[in-house]
Amino acid sequence: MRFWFSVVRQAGRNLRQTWPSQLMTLLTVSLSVLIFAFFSLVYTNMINSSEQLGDDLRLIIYLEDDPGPEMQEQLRRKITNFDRVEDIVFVSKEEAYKRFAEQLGGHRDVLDDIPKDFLPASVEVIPLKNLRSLNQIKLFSQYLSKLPGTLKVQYGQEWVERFYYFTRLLSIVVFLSGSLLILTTIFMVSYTIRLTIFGRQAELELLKLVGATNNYIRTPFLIEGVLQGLIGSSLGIFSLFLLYQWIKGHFSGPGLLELFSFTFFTPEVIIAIIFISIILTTAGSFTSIQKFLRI
Amino acid sequence: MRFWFSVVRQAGRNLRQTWPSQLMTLLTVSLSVLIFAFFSLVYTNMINSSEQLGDDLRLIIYLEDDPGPEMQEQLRRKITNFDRVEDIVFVSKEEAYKRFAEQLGGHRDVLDDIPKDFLPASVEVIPLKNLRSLNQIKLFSQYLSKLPGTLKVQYGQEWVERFYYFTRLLSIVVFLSGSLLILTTIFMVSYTIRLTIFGRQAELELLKLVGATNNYIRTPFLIEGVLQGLIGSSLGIFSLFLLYQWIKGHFSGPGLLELFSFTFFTPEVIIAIIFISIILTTAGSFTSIQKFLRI
Amino acid sequence: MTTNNASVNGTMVELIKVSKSYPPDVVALDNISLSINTGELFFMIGKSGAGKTTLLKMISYMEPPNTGLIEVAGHDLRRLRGNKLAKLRQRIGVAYQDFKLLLDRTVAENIAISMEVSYKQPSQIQKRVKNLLEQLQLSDKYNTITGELSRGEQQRITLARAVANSPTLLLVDEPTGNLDAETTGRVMQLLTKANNSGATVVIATHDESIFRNSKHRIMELDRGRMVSMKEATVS
Amino acid sequence: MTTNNASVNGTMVELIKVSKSYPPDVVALDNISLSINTGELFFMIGKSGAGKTTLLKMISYMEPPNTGLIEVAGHDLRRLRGNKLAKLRQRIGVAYQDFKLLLDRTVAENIAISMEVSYKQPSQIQKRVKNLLEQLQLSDKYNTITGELSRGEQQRITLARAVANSPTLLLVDEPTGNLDAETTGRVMQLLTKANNSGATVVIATHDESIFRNSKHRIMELDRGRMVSMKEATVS
Ligand SMILES: Nc1ncnc2c1ncn2[C@@H]1O[C@H](COP(=O)(O)OP(=O)(O)OP(=O)(O)O)[C@@H](O)[C@H]1O
Ligand SMILES: Nc1ncnc2c1ncn2[C@@H]1O[C@H](COP(=O)(O)OP(=O)(O)OP(=O)(O)O)[C@@H](O)[C@H]1O
Ligand SMILES: [Mg+2]
Ligand SMILES: [Mg+2]
Repeated sequence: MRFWFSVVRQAGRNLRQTWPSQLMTLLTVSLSVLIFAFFSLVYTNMINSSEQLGDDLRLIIYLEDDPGPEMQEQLRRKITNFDRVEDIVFVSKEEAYKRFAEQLGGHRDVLDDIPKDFLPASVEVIPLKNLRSLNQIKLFSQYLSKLPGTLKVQYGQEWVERFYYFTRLLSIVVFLSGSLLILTTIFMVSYTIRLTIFGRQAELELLKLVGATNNYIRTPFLIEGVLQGLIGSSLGIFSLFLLYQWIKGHFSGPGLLELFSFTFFTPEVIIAIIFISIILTTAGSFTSIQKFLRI
Repeated sequence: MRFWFSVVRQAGRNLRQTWPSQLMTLLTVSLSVLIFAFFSLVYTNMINSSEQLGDDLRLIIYLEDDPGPEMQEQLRRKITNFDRVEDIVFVSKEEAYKRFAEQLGGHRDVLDDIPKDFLPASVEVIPLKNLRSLNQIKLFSQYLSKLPGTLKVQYGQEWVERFYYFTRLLSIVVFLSGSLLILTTIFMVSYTIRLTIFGRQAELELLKLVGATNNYIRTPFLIEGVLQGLIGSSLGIFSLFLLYQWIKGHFSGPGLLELFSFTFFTPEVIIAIIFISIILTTAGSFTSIQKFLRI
Repeated sequence: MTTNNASVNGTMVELIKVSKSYPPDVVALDNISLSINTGELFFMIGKSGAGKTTLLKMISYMEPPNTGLIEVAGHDLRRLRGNKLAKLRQRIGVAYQDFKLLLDRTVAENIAISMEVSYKQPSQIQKRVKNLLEQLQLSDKYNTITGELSRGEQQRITLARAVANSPTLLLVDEPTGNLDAETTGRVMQLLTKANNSGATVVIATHDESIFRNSKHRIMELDRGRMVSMKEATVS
Repeated sequence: MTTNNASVNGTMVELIKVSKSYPPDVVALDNISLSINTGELFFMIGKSGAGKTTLLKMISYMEPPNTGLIEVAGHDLRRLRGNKLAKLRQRIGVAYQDFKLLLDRTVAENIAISMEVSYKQPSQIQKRVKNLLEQLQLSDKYNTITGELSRGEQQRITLARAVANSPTLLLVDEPTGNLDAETTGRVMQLLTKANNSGATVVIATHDESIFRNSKHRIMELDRGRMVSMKEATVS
């Protein structure tokens, strides 16, 4: 009881007396959390978005003839043997003709004289919607082209290929920036905490000398660490939320946001981020102070 | 002469005596330059890439009839009146038919009985290759659809639209990350410099008191600032170069890199980055020290 | 009364063959054996650099000796760790030669610190601090930032902090170096008062005026060696 | 010889109605007028907190006075700026009461600093430093980190730094507070030597042993006021 009374008073006094450097640490934590959360937000949203962009990705296998039900079953089995897929759609010659006629719209009458089976039948394979590598898609198409009765395999336009390269490059970029930033964050937070405690070396030494127990010395710093983690990360996330609102407000309207369903963190994730921040800052304070508590 | 001798010796001694915090500042500068340069590299490469991705973007205006040369001239003028464009291509009915036949490939014989003018003539407008907003493209297509003799305006697939949204989102992301990082960089560098100088407050005060001139006190710090900017930014850029090489080595092979022509900074840009770093660190040192030189 | 025949539980400080040297070749203390009785007032003198401060550092366990045994209040310092060491230190008051004041805190906070660590009541602390400042003629400096005081004023604050928690062992290093004769008198009064109320007091000094006519034991150090010991005179 | 009829170009320090107070209500100096002749050795005494250090701060222009005029070597300090002030300070050596040593540098570096700022030759600096350390019995501490010295040793280093650049005005604040009688004698020898070779020396002290039998002027301060001035006696 007396211990906690002393310790809380001590922590309060410390805050009052060293608020400039405390503020600096707080700012550092906020900024770090902001940057870090920003990147994970972008990353998760990007993965979602690229899934949506990849909707169109499908491998089209042109067949020599309309496959009978037995043949369809056989093809289906061979395809799923190679890889799990989202869906397999069979398009008969007649359906292909219908689609083409629809595409021509007002000019469909020009097709009147053409036999309805002039377009080949096909199988459309829609792969699973995750960021699979292009190599795999190429392999897949090579495999499919060797199936019996296959005329030709086509997988979307060049667009798909390009888009996949682009997504992959982006993943690398986000991953690397993420790593760099985590590095920076850890570096900055530990550095500021160390400096803050270093600036109070004299005080810590004196406390040891007048007979303060380790807990008496340590606890106010740990309280500070907890507060800094809590307030700093909350501030960081709050700023990010404002930023997010700003983006939403600024770029709303049809298109962008409905296409990409840009979402904020769920409450669970927010709590996790705050919790991890608290653990990190407290651990930082703890290890920094621990050095002074020997003898 | 004597001045420079003293000052260089002083700077050398400072470096020897305060190397841990000097190293800290150096690391901070390196990391900041690394992050910053990384982002500008990604950004410039991304813009290039999206230009290449956007190659396919073209507005197609289907016309009621093949335009005569006069009509072509008129259309051309009306289009360029609205906005500067990269190119305008007229596709006559006959050319449209030829393209279609080529697309059908082995099945072209089915077209034999069809009149060669069953496909409409069109004008293809290729916009300038900068990251124009979707709104503008929509406006453009609205405008074009009101031109005389226009059947319908079509601009690529949904792909194009999606791609543009994506690119735009990316620009925002990169811009925001950039801003955040510049903020962090400035904050970190100035903070470390301030702390470094703060830790030598006693020394600076004493120098003033024993009658050192302002230049005598200041110059070693400025030399340090220059060295830190020079070495720090060089280190940062060098690390980035290693990273770049790693990416190149790791993701080489056909496709990714040849598609995006991922390039490093030109020597001019590198020199500019180093130069700006030097100016920033030196200015940081200068302003920090200036506070101590009053009285 | 000599130290040697004092009963064991009457001994506050016991040093046996204590040596301390610093790299590369500074011998600060050389084979010192000494015992100080509970309730004694003990002077330690010697030229500058003789080892007085080092000896006080050994007793308060700021640094361990290279060799030798040190017992304070019956505890072997080498075996004391953590909270037990802290508890012992709460009962030792030290006035450091370099003050070790927190220059950005107020005078009251500096003095209070030694009482706070043993969880004294805030009201009690305040009363004690006021009382001490009065005895040292510094009543008007209660709320002053310690760094703004004159050197002699700081020296008195250091002493006040050492005395505040009514320690059983009081180590005082050069308490009057920055003080005039009159203020020196007041400081000595305070120390004598603490001694009279039972505290063992060890004073390291070179100020002849405070030990010249004293009836207490005076040990002289020279280059780390004990060169003389003037025994106490019965008044 | 009194100060009043000294010729103007024989005056090193001239204070006219100087007052200094600190917020909220500390009057450190109250209407002090004083002139110190070139080549004089001048004592300043007074109780702790009387204002001695503050007066020395005024003369070395560490802080400006609230009111009053201060001239040093014929320069009005209020008008001195930048390099001119620096040049003047190079000719003033100050031994601070709180030392102001760079504790993480070696002894030699600390002493050299006052010579380096006026671009003395490294060889000359080294010679001078060695010589001074010898006079103060600290030859073996040349390369020691200053923070590791005993308090009295640090005090002597402070004095050595003040004297090193052969200043024309030497301000010494409590130079013997941490020193024994013998070492005090050596320090006074050094100061007298500087004085004999032409330097004006101002010593603020409470150590009676160094001014009791002196034939020099002694000014006494009390709570910021000049309360007495013992004129110099012709030997
Ligand atoms: N941390 C240290 N590292 C190296 N040498 C040290 C250290 N502390 C003290 N010394 C040396 O040990 C010797 C004794 O130092 P100590 O401080 O005990 O002297 P002292 O008797 O207190 O002197 P003073 O009267 O000047 O305070 C001195 O020569 C000093 O330089
Ligand atoms: N920066 C400051 N802010 C507030 N008060 C100050 C400041 N400096 C000095 N004082 C006060 O002015 C008075 C005179 O201080 P000064 O340091 O001149 O005393 P002194 O004669 O040197 O004393 P000592 O012998 O103790 O060194 C003291 O009461 C001190 O508390
Ligand atoms: Mg000592
Ligand atoms: Mg003083």
